[in-house]
Amino acid sequence: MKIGVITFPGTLDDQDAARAAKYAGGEAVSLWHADADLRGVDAVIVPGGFSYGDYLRCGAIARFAPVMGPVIEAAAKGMPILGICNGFQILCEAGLLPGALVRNHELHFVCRDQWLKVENNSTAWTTRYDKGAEILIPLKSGEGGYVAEQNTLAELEGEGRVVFRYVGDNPNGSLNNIAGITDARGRVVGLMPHPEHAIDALTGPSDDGLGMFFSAIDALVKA
Amino acid sequence: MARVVVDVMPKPEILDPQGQAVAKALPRLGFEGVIEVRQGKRFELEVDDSVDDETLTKIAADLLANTVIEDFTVRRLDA
Amino acid sequence: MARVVVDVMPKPEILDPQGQAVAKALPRLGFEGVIEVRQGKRFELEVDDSVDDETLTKIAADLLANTVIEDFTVRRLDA
Amino acid sequence: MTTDSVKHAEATPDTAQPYKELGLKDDEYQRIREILGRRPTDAELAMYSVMWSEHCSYKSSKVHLAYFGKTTTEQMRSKMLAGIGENAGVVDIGDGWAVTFKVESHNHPSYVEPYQGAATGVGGIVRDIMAMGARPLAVMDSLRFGPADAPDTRRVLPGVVAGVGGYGNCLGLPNIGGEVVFDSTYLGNPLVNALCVGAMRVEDLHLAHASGTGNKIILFGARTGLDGIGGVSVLASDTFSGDETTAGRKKLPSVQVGDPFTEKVLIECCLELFREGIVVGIQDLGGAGLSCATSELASAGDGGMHVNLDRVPLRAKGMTPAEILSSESQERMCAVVKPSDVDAFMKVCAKWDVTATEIGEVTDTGRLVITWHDEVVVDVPPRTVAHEGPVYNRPVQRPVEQDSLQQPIELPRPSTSDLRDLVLRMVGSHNLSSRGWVTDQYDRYVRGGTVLAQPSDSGMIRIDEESGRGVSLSVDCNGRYCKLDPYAGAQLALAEAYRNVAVSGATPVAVTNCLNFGSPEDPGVMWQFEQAVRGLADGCVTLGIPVTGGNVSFYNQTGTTAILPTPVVGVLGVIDDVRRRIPTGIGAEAGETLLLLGN
Ligand SMILES: Nc1ncnc2c1ncn2[C@@H]1O[C@H](COP(=O)(O)OP(=O)(O)O)[C@@H](O)[C@H]1O
Repeated sequence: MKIGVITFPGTLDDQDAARAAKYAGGEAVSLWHADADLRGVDAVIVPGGFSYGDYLRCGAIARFAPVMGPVIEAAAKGMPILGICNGFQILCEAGLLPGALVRNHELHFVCRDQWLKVENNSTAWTTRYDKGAEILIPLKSGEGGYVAEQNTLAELEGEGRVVFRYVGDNPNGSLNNIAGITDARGRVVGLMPHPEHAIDALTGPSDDGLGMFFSAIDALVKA
Repeated sequence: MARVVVDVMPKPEILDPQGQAVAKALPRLGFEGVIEVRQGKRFELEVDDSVDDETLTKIAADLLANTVIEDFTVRRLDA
Repeated sequence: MARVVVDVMPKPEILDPQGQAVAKALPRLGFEGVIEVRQGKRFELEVDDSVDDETLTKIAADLLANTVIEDFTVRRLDA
Repeated sequence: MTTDSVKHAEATPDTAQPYKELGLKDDEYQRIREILGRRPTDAELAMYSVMWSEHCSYKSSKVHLAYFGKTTTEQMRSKMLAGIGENAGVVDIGDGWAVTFKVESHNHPSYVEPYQGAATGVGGIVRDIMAMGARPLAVMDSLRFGPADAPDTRRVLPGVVAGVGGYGNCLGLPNIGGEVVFDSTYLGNPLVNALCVGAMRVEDLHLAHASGTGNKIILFGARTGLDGIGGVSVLASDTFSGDETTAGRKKLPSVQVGDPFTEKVLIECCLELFREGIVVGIQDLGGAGLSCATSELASAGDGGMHVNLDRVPLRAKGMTPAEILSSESQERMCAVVKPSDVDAFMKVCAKWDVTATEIGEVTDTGRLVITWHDEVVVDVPPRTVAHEGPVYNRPVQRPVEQDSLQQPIELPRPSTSDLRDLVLRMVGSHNLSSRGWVTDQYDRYVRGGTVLAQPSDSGMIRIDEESGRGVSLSVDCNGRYCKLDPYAGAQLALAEAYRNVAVSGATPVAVTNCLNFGSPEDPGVMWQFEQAVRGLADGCVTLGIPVTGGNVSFYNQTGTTAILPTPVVGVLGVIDDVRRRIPTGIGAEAGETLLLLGN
């Protein structure tokens, strides 16, 4: 299974996302922001970092990159797409996911090992988890507060589209403790914490993040 | 050539952690009487005469502001 | 009660990576003719009538702007 | 307006020059005149004054630093691929891997503008590592502030921490350790020392030199602006007094604003250039900007260099040659490239959207010649600028109060209740409290190779994903010990860093340092400095590992009160498989035996 990982100028966690895809048995394919081509991949990861420095707004400039055109088309056809941190912000800016991410409520960058509760285990990226399971994954972001208008929020909650919620102290002021959400079909998922940094207890707090990559490969094999 | 200002502010109903932080800090620094603070962005553009108002609005709406959470205004400084 | 706007902009000689990022992005998005962009901050304050101009300037200089690298202006919206 | 060209300087030998305002002493200015056989032009004066500054020339420390070289044996040198004199030291860690690391200070800028000062400090040390041909892999930061509850510390500390994090996080370099120390002597003079470590294949080592007549000099990265030219603006206003565009430049803040995004792209661009094998020599632009890069490249090369300043891409209008040469605009690099490779070079830069400009070439004249508007504004022997600056043997005098500092005092044996109080006070003290508020603002996970980071004794990263080979690093110093006895204090710093690395399971192999002291014009400070250097060097001999590089920061004082002598020592260790690391902490399993080693 070919999992594409996009590199924008300023992307940082692309190697890590590729490594995670490989650990789960996938083949990682790097995608370049300036190419309007997905090189035949079966799924796409938009990784973390500071695309274009994130000076204007996180993800605001990256969403216009040539590669995003085919990503948006592929999403419409149901391709599994995962946005991690800056990738989540880019997917929101691109309109693939609702809402937006704002500055952390304490105005600091926060890097910590974060417990998450899996609220929805039927998306393309979460079937390997039990519903209600708690997993430990690094969170590292300065603008991770999830916000959306009241009716959007109600819709997300009503349709069970909140995929992950922070357990314990809210680290960034996210509404309803939201750490990750999905689109209506459960194919596009975005989250602020970094599952690709939790694939080996040697270099992360756990290997709880691997489940997301295994889930995607399961989804592709089934398809 | 024209100078253009685009002001981008968080929508009233959207959480503004930066403005709130300023509002909270003020009394600590001995400044009383500030009831509310909101923090947004100000862009100053220098543009060719070829750039019309419609284009400016598009630039603001597409790029400078995220209209899900922000409002914007565009104005030319000298006509 | 009064509404006050404080505009904070990077000093002209100081590098403005934010403005540059926007300026570079515009042609890629098909917007031509924007020669320069500078990005700063806009604060909207709601203040008691007890807050005089001197205090406002002090708030801007001490807290809202970093005067080592930024300039600011203060103005009341409705007198 | 007239350009102060070499011709103009020859024709106007008696023009008074503001060399004092630029920090040059009478005899230093005289020496420049002797070297050139005429008065320097404004541009030359700007160049000499920055390059002969304490910061760039090491004029007060050189004679002492030589002791490192003298005491390093062949045995200690055996793993060293590059040492003192290069941008950063490089050691062979086996399996064909070379690791480079260095600490540098950014103390004064961080006091003026904490966020940008600290941010550009990180940016600068990362470019040093890049200039060796390595991929930067991790950073560390060693910080010292005044008392935690002092108002100015509340201004400085959050800004510095946000700046270190803001820049490092955005570059994608994990922060794997450092120090935070509070002491009243740092209140008006905080210390911000940043370390970067990088790795490369042994054969990819790049050294900074411009050789091969006809090779091109390419400036790439950010545009050059009016940043950090503080002192040199004296020249602008003198030459162009009354000129609109330059009026008021005297008041320019010598603050630089960092652009980590540009630097991140620059890193990737450089690494691709290295992979393509099209770089003959490379140098980062740090303090002293183009003055430093051009003179150092030329001085270390085998010929001369010609540079056309008109070609330098500028960010500000009306900049003078002196300003362009002294600008400290960040995120710039300078490379030497064969003419046949220039197209390929430009192509890589274009891919990364990095501005790159050919600004000159290597010549066989043995001179550094710089032109501006078709006139020669600089014509100097490059070594006199970069490597043969003044050297001082400053007076050294053990301070009289040193004896009283060392007076033994009788401490009464504490009672049990005193101990309880003491423990509570220690737990509550700012110097022993959790560093979480700081380290939570630093990304320690990015790149996926961090094996140990806070709160471990040392940071450890994996270099080779297949074999698991990695390195461990620690930076340490206790300024209070150094004040009591700088010789032993420096050794204690070394021993602490060495132990921190050793207990992680790695074998210590090399040392770097950042020597933060007060004014070298104070004989007591010079004594502290000399003692610390000797202590550190002698300690290294005992441990059998070499000092591969470092940095000196003088004039750290408020009024006449110097900071505690603070020789920050960094030790690098190698571990052949990071899976065998030893994490810090006890009590993973019940029934473990606790052993105390040593006496
Ligand atoms: N404390 C020190 N110990 C050992 N070497 C030092 C020390 N300070 C400076 N050096 C060496 O002197 C050389 C010049 O210093 P460097 O920091 O490169 O200058 P610059 O400040 O221009 O970058 C470097 O090779 C550096 O390793």
